[in-house]
Amino acid sequence: MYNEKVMDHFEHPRNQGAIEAADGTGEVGNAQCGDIMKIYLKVEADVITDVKFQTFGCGAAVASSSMATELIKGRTLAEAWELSNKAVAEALEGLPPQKLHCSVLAEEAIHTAINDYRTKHGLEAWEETGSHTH
Amino acid sequence: MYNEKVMDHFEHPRNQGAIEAADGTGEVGNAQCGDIMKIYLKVEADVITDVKFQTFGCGAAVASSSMATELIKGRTLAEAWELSNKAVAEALEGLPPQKLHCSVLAEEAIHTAINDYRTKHGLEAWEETGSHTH
Amino acid sequence: MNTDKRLVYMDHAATTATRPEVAEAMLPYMTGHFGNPSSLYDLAKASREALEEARERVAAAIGAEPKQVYFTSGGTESDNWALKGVAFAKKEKGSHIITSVVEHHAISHTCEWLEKQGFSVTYLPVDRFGMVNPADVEAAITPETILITVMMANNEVGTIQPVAEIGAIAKKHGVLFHTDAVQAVGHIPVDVGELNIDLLSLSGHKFHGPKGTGALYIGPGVRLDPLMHGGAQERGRRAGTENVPGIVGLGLAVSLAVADMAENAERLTALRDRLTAGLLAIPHTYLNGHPDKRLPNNVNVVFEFIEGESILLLLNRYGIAASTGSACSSRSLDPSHVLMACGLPHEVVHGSLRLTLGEETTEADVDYVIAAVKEVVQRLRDMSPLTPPELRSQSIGGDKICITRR
Amino acid sequence: MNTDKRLVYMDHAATTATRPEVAEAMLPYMTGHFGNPSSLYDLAKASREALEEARERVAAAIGAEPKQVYFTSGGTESDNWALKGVAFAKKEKGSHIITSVVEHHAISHTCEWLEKQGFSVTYLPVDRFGMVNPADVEAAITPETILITVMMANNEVGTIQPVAEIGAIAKKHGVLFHTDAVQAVGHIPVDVGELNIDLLSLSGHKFHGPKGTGALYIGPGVRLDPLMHGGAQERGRRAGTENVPGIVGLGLAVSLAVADMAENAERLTALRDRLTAGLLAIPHTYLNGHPDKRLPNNVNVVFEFIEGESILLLLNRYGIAASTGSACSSRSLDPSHVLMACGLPHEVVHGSLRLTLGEETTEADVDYVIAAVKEVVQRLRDMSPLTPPELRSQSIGGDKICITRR
Ligand SMILES: Cc1ncc(COP(=O)(O)O)c(C=O)c1O
Ligand SMILES: Cc1ncc(COP(=O)(O)O)c(C=O)c1O
Repeated sequence: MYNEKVMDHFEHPRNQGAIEAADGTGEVGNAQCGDIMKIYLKVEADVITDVKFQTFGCGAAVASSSMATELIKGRTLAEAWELSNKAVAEALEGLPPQKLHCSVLAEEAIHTAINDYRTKHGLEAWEETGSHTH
Repeated sequence: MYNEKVMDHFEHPRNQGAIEAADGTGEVGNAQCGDIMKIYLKVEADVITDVKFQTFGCGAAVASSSMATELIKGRTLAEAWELSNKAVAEALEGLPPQKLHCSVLAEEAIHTAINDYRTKHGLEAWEETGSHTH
Repeated sequence: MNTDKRLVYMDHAATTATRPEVAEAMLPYMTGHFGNPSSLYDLAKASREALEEARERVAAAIGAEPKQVYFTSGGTESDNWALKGVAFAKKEKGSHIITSVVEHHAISHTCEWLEKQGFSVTYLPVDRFGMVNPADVEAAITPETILITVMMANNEVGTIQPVAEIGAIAKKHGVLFHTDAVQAVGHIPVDVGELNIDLLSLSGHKFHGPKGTGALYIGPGVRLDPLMHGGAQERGRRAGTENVPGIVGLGLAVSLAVADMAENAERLTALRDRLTAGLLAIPHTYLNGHPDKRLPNNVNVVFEFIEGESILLLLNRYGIAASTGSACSSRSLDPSHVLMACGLPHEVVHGSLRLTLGEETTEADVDYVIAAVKEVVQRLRDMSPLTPPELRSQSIGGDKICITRR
Repeated sequence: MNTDKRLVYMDHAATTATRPEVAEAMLPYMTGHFGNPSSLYDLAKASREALEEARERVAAAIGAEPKQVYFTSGGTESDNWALKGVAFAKKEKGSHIITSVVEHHAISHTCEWLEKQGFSVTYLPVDRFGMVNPADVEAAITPETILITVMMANNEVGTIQPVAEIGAIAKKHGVLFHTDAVQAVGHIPVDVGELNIDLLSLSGHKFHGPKGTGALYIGPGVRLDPLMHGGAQERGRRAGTENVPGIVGLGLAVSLAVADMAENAERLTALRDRLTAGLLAIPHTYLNGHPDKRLPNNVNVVFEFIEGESILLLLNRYGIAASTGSACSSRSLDPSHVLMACGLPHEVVHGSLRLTLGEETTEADVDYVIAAVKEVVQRLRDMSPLTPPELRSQSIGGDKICITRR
């Protein structure tokens, strides 16, 4: 059902864990739907110097979290904001259609974490463009 | 589908053929239903001295004709009249339920032949009691 | 009576033996790779892949895409599903179905049941060769018509219907077209695209695949209710744990059948024609079905004055397996509706004999059957009260039947 | 991560391997005795006899008479046939059906479809063990009620329903009673007479028989429309060329299953209880289904804070095949309706794990699974944002997941 890349990220998740006193955190999803993703950001001079995730969810949810955190690590917040769910899914070399929503969750979790950072720092929250590819 | 006795009478029919100038003949059934049975009787002093049959029909029809003629050969007409379809089927050690009508045909053909003989000889036709066992 | 214990199977339209290599290919999926294909553990992978490979094979055999192929338990299920599925899904749109009088009971009895549920059905007549006239199909279409179902090749008389023309008419009028191709697939070329077919039924055991397997092709955009409600197998359209070994067998069998098809058809056509000629040499014998628009392996004749079950029982003693349209050999006690529809009188229908050839049939088999049928027909004609005197045998004694003269 | 390549199949409720002797018994009917059982030539005799022997075996396994057993393509077909067959046959008499909320989709989705056709359906609730209350059944009966269908044993949580009581109620009110015994036959004693059952579904692949085979028991005097219209097979009630090899396999498998049943059940119950105890030792873990009125081979638990598909994927790496009620692993993306019906909150349903044992399961397997599940659960809890701190593992390094503290 999942390709090797997805299984690799599921079984050996990168950046799994929590960051105490993170500069920004974002939690999306809900247990009822079977997916919760929480992203922790460490930000220095607008650059994401560290990122961790915690995920309750299926293989695709874990793999998407893992991949998404890899993709934004070391990037500026503006770059990280641009990460689309599609890019996450592509980096994973594809997800089953019914699992694409997991990559959306990752995008949303990152956005939430970034805006958490921004509002904490007195900046305006960026606005969602709402163009997820399902 | 058929037992050995039926198959034996089907494959080696007794009394198959016609009697020229028979004393009584009886033909029942119709080609539309797929069964026609014709019985030829030779009668001497009220006794059936010879009997032949011709049958268009299935295995059970042929076997019933063969068995029925065997059962009435050498019998008086009154005895032959008493031959029931049930007795024919029993003598054949059973017929499939949907084939019982073939034994009825044999009984009817014999009755028709006997009454043919009787009416030709100025006797009253015997009446059917109508108690076939289907 | 001939006691030669030769076995000549000439009932391939009824069923065929599963090819040994097909049976062998199924075995690993029974005992080893037995996992439920929808499970996510490794054990399920082999079954899942086998399932999809089989789907590709079936699709390739009929010019379809794999995702348009849905596995079923046989031709009967495919037929029932196509008809009831479309009827229930489209009942808001219309309630009229067009079919022919020569369909298999899996179609005709389903239509009769749908009539009881409030649908109306037009049963188109056929000509004396068992052929539907496409113009009749077109004329029968009303705004209420939701489905046309006409078989590709007839199982009794072998007539091949003008499916391409009917498909074109269906398309022109925007009506769905289903064809029961149970006797066609693996025997004659079938291409759902070229023929404008929306739904197509096939059955594994008619081309040396396993019994209890079949498929329904469902074209793009066709909506139909499931016949089997339940789990989400077959993309939610046909529930039930997949019969993986059976499906594997079906896939392999159809590939093998199609690979040899052209060659086989040519050889069988020659044998068929030889057999037909041999049988028609018997007086008062007639061919049923179309003289050349017919399946390469189908011979169907009637012998006047005799009955089919008797023919079969005697042929069985020669080791010959065949079939008849006589009422006496059908469990329903009705004579063949197909032969009746071709205009044969009742009494003649009873004297029909169907011989359907297969891959393993040889010329020697054909000649043996011709000789055996001649003997059997004579023997039964000698016994029949209907036989005119000139057709009766004059021989006396031996195992032959003799007419008593006194 | 453990790299032991041991294979432990604990998904017997999903499907089972066909026993080698069953597969072997089927083979001759594929390639040799392949004749259509309804034909009258000698070749058909072996298939016909095999068919009837299988019918006797199935009948004996459920306390029925052979003529009350009708072969189908599986549990799904039997369920669909029973429900639709009775509904359409009795629609003049009434249009109300009673069922439960924990039925297999082959029942529930069929009921939903029947609702669209104008029937009304009462879905009875269950208690927290998944058990239907017979008093609820009785209370739901109206003069319109034509059928009660309640399963014998639940496929997810293993709960055995009070079928005898429900049967008695159905009888008292003159309402037909169907039971889906797909998970019961071959596993626990079943007697249609004692239980007052009018219709019963079973499926071959749940007791080491072939996939794509099943049967419907139809009691005396029960009228139902066919689901498969067509030929006159199965005494005119279920059309389609008989899957003789499959039926032979079904017959043999059910005989073998029933012969070993008592002994097996005892052994499996002990293993089941050992497995349950081992798993319940994991904190925040709860048993689903009835503690003792349950199938001898079924264990179903929920682990809080984690999701089932992830559990399965990791267990798969230990060579363990299991199943879950999590939405994420179902193609429909709905969480188990059975667990929901037992009152479990959504989020907990996602963390369910079903382990179903079989004949070949050993104590060593059970212990291996307990150890593996412990590791997997801990690993996933370490990853989950929901896990309370006291449940998180403190270990660092190795293949274990470590919490980053900065
Ligand atoms: C034309 C046709 N349609 C449908 C069927 C039914 O197929 P099955 O017996 O595999 O269900 C058959 C054969 O029996 C057939 O010849
Ligand atoms: C309780 C129950 N009913 C019906 C079915 C359907 O049986 P099958 O998959 O053999 O069609 C199953 C198994 O899938 C089941 O567990």
